[in-house]
Amino acid sequence: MGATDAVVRSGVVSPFQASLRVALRRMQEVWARIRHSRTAMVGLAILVFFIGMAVFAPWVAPYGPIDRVADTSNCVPGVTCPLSPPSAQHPLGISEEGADIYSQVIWGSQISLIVGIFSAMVASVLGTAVGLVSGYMGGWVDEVMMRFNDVVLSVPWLVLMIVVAARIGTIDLLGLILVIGLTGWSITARVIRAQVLSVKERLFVERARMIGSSRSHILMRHIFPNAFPLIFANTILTVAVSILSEAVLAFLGLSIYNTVSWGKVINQAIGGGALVIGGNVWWLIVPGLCLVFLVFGFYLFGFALDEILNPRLRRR
Amino acid sequence: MARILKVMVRKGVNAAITIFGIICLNYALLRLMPGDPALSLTPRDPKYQGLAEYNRELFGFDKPPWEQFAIYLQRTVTLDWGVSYRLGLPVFDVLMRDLGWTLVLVGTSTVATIIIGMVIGSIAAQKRGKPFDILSTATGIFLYGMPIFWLGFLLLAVFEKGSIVGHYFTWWPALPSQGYYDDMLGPWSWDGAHLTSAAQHLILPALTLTLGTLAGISLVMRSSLIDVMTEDFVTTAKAKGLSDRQVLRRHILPSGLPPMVTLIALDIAFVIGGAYQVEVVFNYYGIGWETIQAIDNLDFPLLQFIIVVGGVAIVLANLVSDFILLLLDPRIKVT
Amino acid sequence: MHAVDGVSFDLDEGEALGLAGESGCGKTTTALSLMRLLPYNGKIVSGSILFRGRDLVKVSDLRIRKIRWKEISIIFQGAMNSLNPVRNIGQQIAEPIILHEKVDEDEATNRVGELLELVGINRDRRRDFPHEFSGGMRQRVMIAMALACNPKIVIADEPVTALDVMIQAQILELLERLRKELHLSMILISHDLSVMAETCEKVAIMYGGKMMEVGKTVDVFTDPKHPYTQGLVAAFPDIRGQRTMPASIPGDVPSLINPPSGCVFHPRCKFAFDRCTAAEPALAEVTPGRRAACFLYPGVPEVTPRPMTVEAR
Amino acid sequence: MDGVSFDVKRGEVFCLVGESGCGKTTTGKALLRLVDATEGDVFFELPTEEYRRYEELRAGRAPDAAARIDAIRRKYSFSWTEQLAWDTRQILFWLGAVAAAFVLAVGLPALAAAGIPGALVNTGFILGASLLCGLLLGVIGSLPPTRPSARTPTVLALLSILAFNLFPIVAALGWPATLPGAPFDAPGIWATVWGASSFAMLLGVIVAPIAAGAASKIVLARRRETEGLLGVKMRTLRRRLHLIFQDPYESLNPKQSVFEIVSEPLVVNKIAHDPEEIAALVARSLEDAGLRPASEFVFRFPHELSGGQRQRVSIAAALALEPDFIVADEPVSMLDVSIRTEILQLMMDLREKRGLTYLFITHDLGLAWILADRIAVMYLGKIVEQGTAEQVISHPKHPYTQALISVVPSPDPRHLVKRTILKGERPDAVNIPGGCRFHPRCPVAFERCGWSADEVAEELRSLSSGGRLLRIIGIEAQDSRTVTLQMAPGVSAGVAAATLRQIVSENRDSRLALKGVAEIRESGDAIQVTLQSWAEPPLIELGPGNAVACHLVTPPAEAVPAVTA
Repeated sequence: MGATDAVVRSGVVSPFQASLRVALRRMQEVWARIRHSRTAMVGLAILVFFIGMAVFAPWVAPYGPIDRVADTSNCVPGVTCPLSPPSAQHPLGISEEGADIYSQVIWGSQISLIVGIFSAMVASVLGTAVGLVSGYMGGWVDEVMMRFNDVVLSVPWLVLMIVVAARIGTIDLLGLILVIGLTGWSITARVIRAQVLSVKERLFVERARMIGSSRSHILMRHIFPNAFPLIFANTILTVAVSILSEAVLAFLGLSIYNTVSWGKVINQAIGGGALVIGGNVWWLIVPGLCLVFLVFGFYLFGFALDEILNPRLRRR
Repeated sequence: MARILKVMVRKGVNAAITIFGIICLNYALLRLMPGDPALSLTPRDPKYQGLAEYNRELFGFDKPPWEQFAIYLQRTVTLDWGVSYRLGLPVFDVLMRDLGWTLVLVGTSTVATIIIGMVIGSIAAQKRGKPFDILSTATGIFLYGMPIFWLGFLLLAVFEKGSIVGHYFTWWPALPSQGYYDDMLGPWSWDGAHLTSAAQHLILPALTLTLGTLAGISLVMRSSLIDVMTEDFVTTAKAKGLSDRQVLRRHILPSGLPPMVTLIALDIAFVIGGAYQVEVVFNYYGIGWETIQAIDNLDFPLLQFIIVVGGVAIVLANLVSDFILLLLDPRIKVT
Repeated sequence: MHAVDGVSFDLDEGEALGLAGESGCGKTTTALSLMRLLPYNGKIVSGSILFRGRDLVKVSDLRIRKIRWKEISIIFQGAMNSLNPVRNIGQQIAEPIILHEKVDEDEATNRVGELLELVGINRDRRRDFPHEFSGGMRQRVMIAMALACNPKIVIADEPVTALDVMIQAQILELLERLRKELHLSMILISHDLSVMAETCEKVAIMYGGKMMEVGKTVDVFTDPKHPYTQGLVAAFPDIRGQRTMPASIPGDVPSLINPPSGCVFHPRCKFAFDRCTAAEPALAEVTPGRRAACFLYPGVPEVTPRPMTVEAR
Repeated sequence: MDGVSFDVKRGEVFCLVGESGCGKTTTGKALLRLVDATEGDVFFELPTEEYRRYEELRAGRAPDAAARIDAIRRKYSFSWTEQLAWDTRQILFWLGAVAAAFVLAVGLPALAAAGIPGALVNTGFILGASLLCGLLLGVIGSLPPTRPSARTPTVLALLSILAFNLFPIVAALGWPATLPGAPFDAPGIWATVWGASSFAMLLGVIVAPIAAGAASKIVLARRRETEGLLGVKMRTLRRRLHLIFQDPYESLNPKQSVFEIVSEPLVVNKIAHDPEEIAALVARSLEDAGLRPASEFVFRFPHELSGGQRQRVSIAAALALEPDFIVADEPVSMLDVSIRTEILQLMMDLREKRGLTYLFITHDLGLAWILADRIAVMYLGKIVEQGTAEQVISHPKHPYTQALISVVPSPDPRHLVKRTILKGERPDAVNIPGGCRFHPRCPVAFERCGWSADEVAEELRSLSSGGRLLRIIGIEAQDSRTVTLQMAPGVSAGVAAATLRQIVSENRDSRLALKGVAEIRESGDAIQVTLQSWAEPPLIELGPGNAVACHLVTPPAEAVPAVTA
């Protein structure tokens, strides 16, 4: 039973107040469930750690993302002189280009998170719009949209993204976000469409039609709220996927000039001989672990949220 | 049966439309961007001059877009895909050669993934809430979130000949990691030495790809089986006196597996994405490796058809899965 | 959370017992625990189920598997969900026969044919899948399946809910006929008292996971002792009686998570007095052959924490 | 469902009774336009004389009947939507245009390119021609005969695109040589034509339905202004008619609070704007529905309410609009018995208090018995009996009603009644038996009830497989009214026919289908069995408001005027 003591005493409350109160109570309930889910809390803790790392990077990181901490002017090409193993001053060593790897890893969290979150938002907004419209409208609109969705789902985007970027020449942050976001919406759209189709068949939608609600009213007030938990959980899972996409792109050589991301650090580590005997293994392992844990955090939180908000497994 | 046939025809038409869409999209994205396609699609190295002229002629780069599109369509259909700048060989031949090895890699790991993933998933579902379930699910999510290329490098660091681990422990197994098979054996022939070497070279890439895609299958398998387990007919089966294993084999699996077919097919896209990374990491000269080389060399005749081939593969996988589903599930539901 | 508590009844051979009560009062839980089939998050905390002198709560898993279906079978509510959608009905009916009686395929097929004809289905339909049957036919398939191993007891859990009146009558008539012919004992679970009035010799009324009243059907219906039973009997409209609005019991069914103190029924009972809120009445004999759990009757003791006992002879 | 006709009078409780799938709910929904009735009308507040005129027009053959009926419908019926009809001539015209456009789109540019050299034929010309032709094709493909909203046009258009485009591809592949004298090579032309026209066609497919829809809207709006109620009809209707659903768990949106649920009809119909007014109306409706004090319930969610309370919320939402007429679709069948009566009592109280009229849809005759003023019993989409509760329940005339009543279990075990359990199940709605649709299950069916040749042949076959008709080897339904029986070789048809006659007359009472046999006669070496003629029983008026559709019930004899010599 929910907290019925939050009920107002007077009989007259504006609909706006009512919906605000209702939204607040909903959030409280969800938060209470999150607090009781160990999976969600572990995921959340990991996320808080990395978000903290990204936010406080300017204070935590000893050097800037592309600062040169070692002198590279006297280096002979091919003989990698600034390369240095971990030391007290540079906990993860120095890269081929003379940067402090430890700082790079900390700064890298920014790009991973920004690209991950924003492109997931792009993908989610687009996917939700397509899923809602195509599921609710049905008919030929649905048919056309789903065929297009199939195409988007089947194209090997990884290749296409690189090719497109190669044709443009360079890529900036916005471009990267758009490229990942615009390619990641199709699965979201499918998931949302399936949900809309099932919500659409429910009796309360018919009741709303009977009352005389317009299509847009039904879509926004009945179908969207019932699909929202799924959209939210799905967005969080999409963030994880987007972070991975960014890393893969960076590893394959598509990254933003003048910044570092974990994928880029790994790429440099491979080029810098992290795997050679006597090489700096941490250069490879630490950014990779950061990636894995961040994605793990998002997945844990996303899956737990999915189970909390879409109680399919708890129904019986 | 008429109904099944109708559904099959419908799915087939949809697949055809999708493939057509992929071809169009590929064309639009590659040619309709700013800049002269003829110039940006051709490397400006004099040594490619002849090839560039040939390809320009072939694809009609100097003609208006609509004509180019028609030519492009015609070439696509007739499998006359031009000549690769990098290799100087017909694109179709290059792709067919690489496709074989990619299929070996993807095929091996997909089979392994499906078998292992399903077993782990069904055990976890049966032991829901027990340590095995929690452990396998957590490991699954962890592996699921691991970038495949990084996983590949880790395995490389551990198992490569002269690897870091092998450096300290002499007994540690060292697995070959470059190419399809040992180059010392000479060109490919179907003899024991080649086959053994190829199998050895396959171990690490396939292992990486399997580990990277395993969790997807096992997690879905688990939740799909748990869904089935709450159905009433499972209670009926238990009430009949069947043991848990009999219930699983006779009732849960038969109704839990059909949905898996679709999900596995959807996963193929993910596996192919993983294969690109694995091939690059292990220098396994399949389509993925070829792609990266093509990008480095701006080998557009090759690239555009790599995209088409990849897309068609995914569409076909989905189509096959739809057909299998139709045959497996007596409730023919069309969605 | 105790879903069912203080349930106790006995069942003679060839007898039909009705287990009646509203939604969420623990009827189905009782039925499932009789066969030790509670879902993974439920378990029998204490109590005994005596079947031919053996306590089913204590026997081994292997043993209970041998008893399931061979001795006690069950017809679930909603035959659509209780039949496996991807296997044909012949396979599903034959399954327990092959399992328990170790007969070969041909013999089993033969038996399936006989069973289908017994419930009025053409034996050629054994290769059909559940979704090819109508609701009433599916329930017949369920009945045929329940009878596959000649069990001693059949538990019918809401066998006619969600069926049309006419199909209901057909199914009930079929069950009644088979029970007489095959000399079965039956536990009929339903929320519809009028269904029991016509089929059961004995009824047990449940409310909020507790047993309220047990007795012969005629007695219970004509002279209900427990206030809840009184209310329930009065709530049914009688098409052959007067055109008057039936009575209702004010209030709502209690939640199992947070049950009321004392007697579970006291918040809705018009006779409730102090003792009802403080203590819980036990099921005790109030008149010969009739047990009720209500303090209105002298000599009804308070409940001591007491396990569920079910006895079947 | 068809042939349902009933009128509900103000302030009464009208019960619609029948088994599931008999069309009760469909009827209820058709009333509220939740499903579209294919034919027939639902009138609201139709003056009696208008109704009489309507009936006359339907029965008679006045030349302008259709138009006059439409005029009545436009004013009072809300199950009827106006459609802009396209006549055959127009369709033929458009089809011709399709062919012409096809020739134009494909042939002309190619011909031009091949034949006319010079400045006139340039890319722009070909592009323009292709675009125009493509657009035409697209528009035509998506226009009526089918309505613009239907799916067919899309399919048609896509098909035409496919057919249209295959040709150039094949041509381009098989005919790569450059045409002599043309400014372009063949693939170039084909490509231009191909691309431009398919693009235009797609555009046409999208544009045409929108344009057609807009056009019909404009026409309708004009008629609405000139001819009456159509436009405002639905809105007033929504205000005055309401539906209460069966399932209180599913019919309330789990994400909405009680306040939102109850206020929604007010908001979407723009009846109240002022928040205070809305809140007051909501509070009043809730209290009227028995949720007191309202302030305790307004911010709860459906999952925090019990089943009975949810149904009360549903009722409150219906009351918020202050309707006159409520369709209650099994409002208590999902509720526990002990709280059922409370809800029913509430509904009856509201009838007193607010002067409501109810159409009560139920499968439970017991409920109909205690609630209804009048009852209509439906079977397979048709009303078979209609009358007051007394007439229908206490003195049922139709065998189906009698059987239904007999199987209603009685809560009193001392009342043991003889039950008439009908055989088999209700036939599919797609496969409705001829004649009286109840006859295959009817225990008292007789000659005229509609036995078909298939049914009789089936019955004869079962006799034959039971060993009763030894010398007959083939039983075939000839047409709807004759069955032919083939003899085994060497058997005289005359003797066999005599046996058959005897068997048929012996078994008529146990095998009702045999009652359908009118005549058995031998024709050559076969026997022809002719069946009785039959008709579907009409709904016969027995008294005011009491009607039965059964051949066994004869209409009361017209009062014969006393003849005095």
